[in-house]
Amino acid sequence: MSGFLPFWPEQASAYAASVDRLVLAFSALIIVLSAPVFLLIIAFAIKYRRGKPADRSHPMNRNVWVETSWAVIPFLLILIFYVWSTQLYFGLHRPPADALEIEVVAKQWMWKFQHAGGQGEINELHVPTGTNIKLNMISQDVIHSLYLPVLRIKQDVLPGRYTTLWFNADKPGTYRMTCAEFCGTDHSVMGGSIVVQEPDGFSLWLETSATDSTLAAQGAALFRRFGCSGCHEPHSSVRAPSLAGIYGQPVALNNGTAVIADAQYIRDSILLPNAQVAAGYAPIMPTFANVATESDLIALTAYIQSLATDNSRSAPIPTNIAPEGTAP
Amino acid sequence: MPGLRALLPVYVALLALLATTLGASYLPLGGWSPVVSTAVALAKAALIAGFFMELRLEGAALRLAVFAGLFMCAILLVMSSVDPLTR
Amino acid sequence: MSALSKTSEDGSIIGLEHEPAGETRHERESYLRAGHTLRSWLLTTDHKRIALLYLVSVTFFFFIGGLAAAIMRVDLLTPEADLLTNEGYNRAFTLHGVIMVWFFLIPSIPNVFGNFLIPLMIGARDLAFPRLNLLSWYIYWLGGLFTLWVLVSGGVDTGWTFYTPLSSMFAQGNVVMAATAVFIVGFSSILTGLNFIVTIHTMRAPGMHWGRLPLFVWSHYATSVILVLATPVLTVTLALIAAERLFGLGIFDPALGGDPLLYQHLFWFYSHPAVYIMVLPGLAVVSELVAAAARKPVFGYWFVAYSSIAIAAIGFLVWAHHMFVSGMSMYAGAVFSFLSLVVAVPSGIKVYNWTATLWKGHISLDPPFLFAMGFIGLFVVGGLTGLILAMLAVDVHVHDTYFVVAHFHYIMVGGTVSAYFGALHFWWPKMTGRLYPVFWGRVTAVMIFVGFNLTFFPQFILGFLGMPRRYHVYDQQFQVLHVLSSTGATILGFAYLFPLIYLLYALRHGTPASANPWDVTGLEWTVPSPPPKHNFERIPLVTRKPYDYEVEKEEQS
Amino acid sequence: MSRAAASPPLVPPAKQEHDATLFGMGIFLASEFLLFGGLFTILVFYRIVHGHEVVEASKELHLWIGALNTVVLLTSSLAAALAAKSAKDGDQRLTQRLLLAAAALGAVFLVIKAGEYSLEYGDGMLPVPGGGGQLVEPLSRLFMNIYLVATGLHAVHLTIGIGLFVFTAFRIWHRSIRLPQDQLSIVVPTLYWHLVDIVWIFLYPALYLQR
Repeated sequence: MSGFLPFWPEQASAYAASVDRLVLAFSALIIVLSAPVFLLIIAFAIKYRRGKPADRSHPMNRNVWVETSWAVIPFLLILIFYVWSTQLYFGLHRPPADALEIEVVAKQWMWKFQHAGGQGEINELHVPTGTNIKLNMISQDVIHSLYLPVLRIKQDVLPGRYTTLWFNADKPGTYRMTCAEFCGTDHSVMGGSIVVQEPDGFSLWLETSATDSTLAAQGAALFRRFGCSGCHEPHSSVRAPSLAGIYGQPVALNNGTAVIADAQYIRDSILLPNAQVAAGYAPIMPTFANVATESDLIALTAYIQSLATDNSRSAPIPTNIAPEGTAP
Repeated sequence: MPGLRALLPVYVALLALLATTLGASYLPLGGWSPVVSTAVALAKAALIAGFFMELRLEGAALRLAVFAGLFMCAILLVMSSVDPLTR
Repeated sequence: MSALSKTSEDGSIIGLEHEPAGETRHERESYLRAGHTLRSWLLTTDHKRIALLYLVSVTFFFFIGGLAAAIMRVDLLTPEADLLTNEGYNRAFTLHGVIMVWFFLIPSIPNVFGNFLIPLMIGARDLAFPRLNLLSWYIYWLGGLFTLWVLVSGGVDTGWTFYTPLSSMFAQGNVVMAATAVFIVGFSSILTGLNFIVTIHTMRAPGMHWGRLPLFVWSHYATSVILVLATPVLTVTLALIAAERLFGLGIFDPALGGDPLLYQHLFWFYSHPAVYIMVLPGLAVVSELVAAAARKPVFGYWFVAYSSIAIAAIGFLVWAHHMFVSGMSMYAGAVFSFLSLVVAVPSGIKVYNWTATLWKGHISLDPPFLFAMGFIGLFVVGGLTGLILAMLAVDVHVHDTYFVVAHFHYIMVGGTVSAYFGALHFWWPKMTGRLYPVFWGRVTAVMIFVGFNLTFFPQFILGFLGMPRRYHVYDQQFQVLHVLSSTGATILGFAYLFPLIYLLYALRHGTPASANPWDVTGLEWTVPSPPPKHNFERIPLVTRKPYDYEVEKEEQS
Repeated sequence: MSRAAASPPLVPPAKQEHDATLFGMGIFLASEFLLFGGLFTILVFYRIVHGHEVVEASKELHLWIGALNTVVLLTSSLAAALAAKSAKDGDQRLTQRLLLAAAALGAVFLVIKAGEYSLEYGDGMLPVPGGGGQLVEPLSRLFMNIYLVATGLHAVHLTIGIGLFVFTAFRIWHRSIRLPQDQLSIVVPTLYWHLVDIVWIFLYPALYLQR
């Protein structure tokens, strides 16, 4: 692999191996489909060279059956591969529920990773082997694209919307990670590495780089600093819906519809508070668009999510608390 | 005036269609509302193209050109809706 | 100097004898001699002169775009940022893309050869709207001047795709000016396409019904349909980009509630069919060249003709295969992946039919035919790697890598540019009335083929290894392949310069060409070389199919 | 492959020119329509993604002013169609008057439109400097931006159409167009006018009637 002339990239996951199998099989098919063209052109150019005697009697000019068959048969063969590759692609878009989630913020020109325990990394991502990892990604400015060649995956990272990428790496090592979508001046150097470790090594790394507070705790601090607690906590003077247990649950909106309170909804509600107002509350919440960074939003979301896991059984979902109530 | 006798009914029909689409916009049609207003707009466009522009009298090639424009526009609208509808 | 000779290799083969056309009986003044003043060129409405104006213009932009590519290839010799800064590199590839796409590839074959040949091939005296044709050349140059202005004022750094919000909110450089340049040149394309469609519909000579049109004309018809129907969407999208940057509209900017994927949908609705705008004329040329090379009718005329139309039609339905990792819904991905595989079918038909055309032919290896065979080889590789890219799971890995770069250069440069040079070598005697040294033509054809493969084949490997595109600082392991690629690019660069020398030399010193130096069929070869001002003194009456060589007659009799 | 036919005149016959011009115009109109196709796509896209907000924003527009303008434009189209008919009949005077009537109605449309803009400006609904006070929500601002671009582009087209009609009427007066032989010079601008009308017919529900 690392020889003078590299030819095939390393594989670090079962998924990568399955993509490679698809590539090899499909390459075999296209060689079968194209070899006749190359060989026959050369053969005909030699055999039927102008002025050279050759049997040129009864040449055909058209044959609908021949033409139809060389249009349809390759297409049907290719369809088999279409089904195969589409299945892989759908799998890539359906992350398993039990995945270990890592938050990713991209900005010109760096990658920032946030583990649930509060460990943050820049341009380096530590993950354990044999574990489903799900990256929740968002960009702070332009479109970026997280590309991990050894895992054969990439996904554009959009501003304003979370995209996800999941994988299960199985081979320890340090591999390249790059930005694949052109993102401005230093696009070329917006890279880094992914460090795949055995679970033991990974736990060790988590411990040694542990911070004082988890991501949720950082979010709790922000919740107070931005003044969210002033309205959203139970005994506040202004009526706003309590956020306990809200994460992942449906929220009734005042236009009669309902949404699932996922990360995207929470983010949008902080930045565009009056777009989707919870039913029974007045749209009075100010926007935090110029205050909260993407990292802040991720921490806040983690905090709200932690409220869900803490209280999901005990606290009822508070909707329609009071008619004179206020913003989400 | 030449042609007024022929074109006046078309004009009245166009105004009637306008009234229809306006009226329909006040009805609680929900998801059907855009369908109705698009259908009415298509009918109006067909009247204008057929009678005012006299495409029904001109050659097949011209009709083909105008149809291609509308058809391609429909393709653009439909195919670019696939993504947001299933997102 | 070995001049082009038509008799030596003919042997026993007798090409179709043309019945003497009226205009050859007495000398008529050629279009080149119809006026020598600058004014007679700049205000001409003769489609042949306008074609030559375009020939000079696209050649100029080809070398500017090529220069940008050369600088990039030199910079890529080492993994560090040494020759260019990061910013400088971004500006170089943006300029390379913008110039090559809109000022060379899209106008190259249609505006030079389409302009010159369509009226001659269908037996008309000019295009339907000669003044519109001239106007379209001026619009092209207006757009060109804006581009040159962008170039001297420092360039842009958005990539030729102008993705938002990078282009609308973040990029430095003159994005508005660059968008304006492309906006303007779009109108030139629309007018040319319109002119071609109307000409093909209404100006055909008596007897030249659709089944007798040369395949060149069919492909240009398909191209024109795309030009007319796709370009306006790009026009409005670029206007919105400019407005977005100037006034902060927010339609494509998530910070203002917009959606950047909407921009990508609109952009690729034009820019994917634009790929077919670039390659269909190449396919047009090759159909002609293959028939001429084999001296046989193209195998399955109707399949090849309709495959052009099918490519144009289905080509409108596949654009989102540029967006498989963009965050688009996976169901949309599946739909567009499927349609992208469907569009490969008509292209496949063409390639197989060309191969079958060579069977039992009388194959000449003169320069145009070497270019055509080179084209088929490179187009096959480009097309099949396109299928690989249409496979969703594989695309996720190689999207936005050098694999994509290699793929579309195989189609655009290996394909279209080879066809362009093939056309230049085939119709040069017709356009200028002079023969050129065949030996050098053959050398060029082989050098382009070799240089091209050396440049771009390593890039497939680079891409599969995970080298992203638009990177000039890269991992050490990629250097060997990059050096190989740059070496190939050097060969390619010289090969592109050669014709400039010997074709210009031939212009003055070449042997005068006969009306039909290749001894092939086609109405354009029945008029003198170079053709007189209004092409045909008498409008010809067409009574036979195209490519009506000996075999065809045998079969029918 | 060919032999010389009886030599037709160098100038293409009138029928051929007539067909070519009309066909060319048809293609041009198809192309123009797709220019607006991009804007329709944007509207449909946001209707799907942010349906509720788009409906709310659409309700802020002056529906009845739009309806009135539709009537004005339909009437002008009728005048244009009659102009084309009378041009074929060779009635120079009537053609000229009908063209000017259609152009005047077009001008009325623009005046009403300008009045509508100023109403919206006064309401703080127009996303221009000093005019967007009420557009707090990004999506309603976005919708009004699309509205402004689409109606603005349409107004530009209409202005070109008015110019064409006035110029054509002038040429009739100047006797550089003679009817009925030069009827194409009338028919082509009226075709353009009808297209501008058709664009409005689609813009009206797409902008005003989103419910």
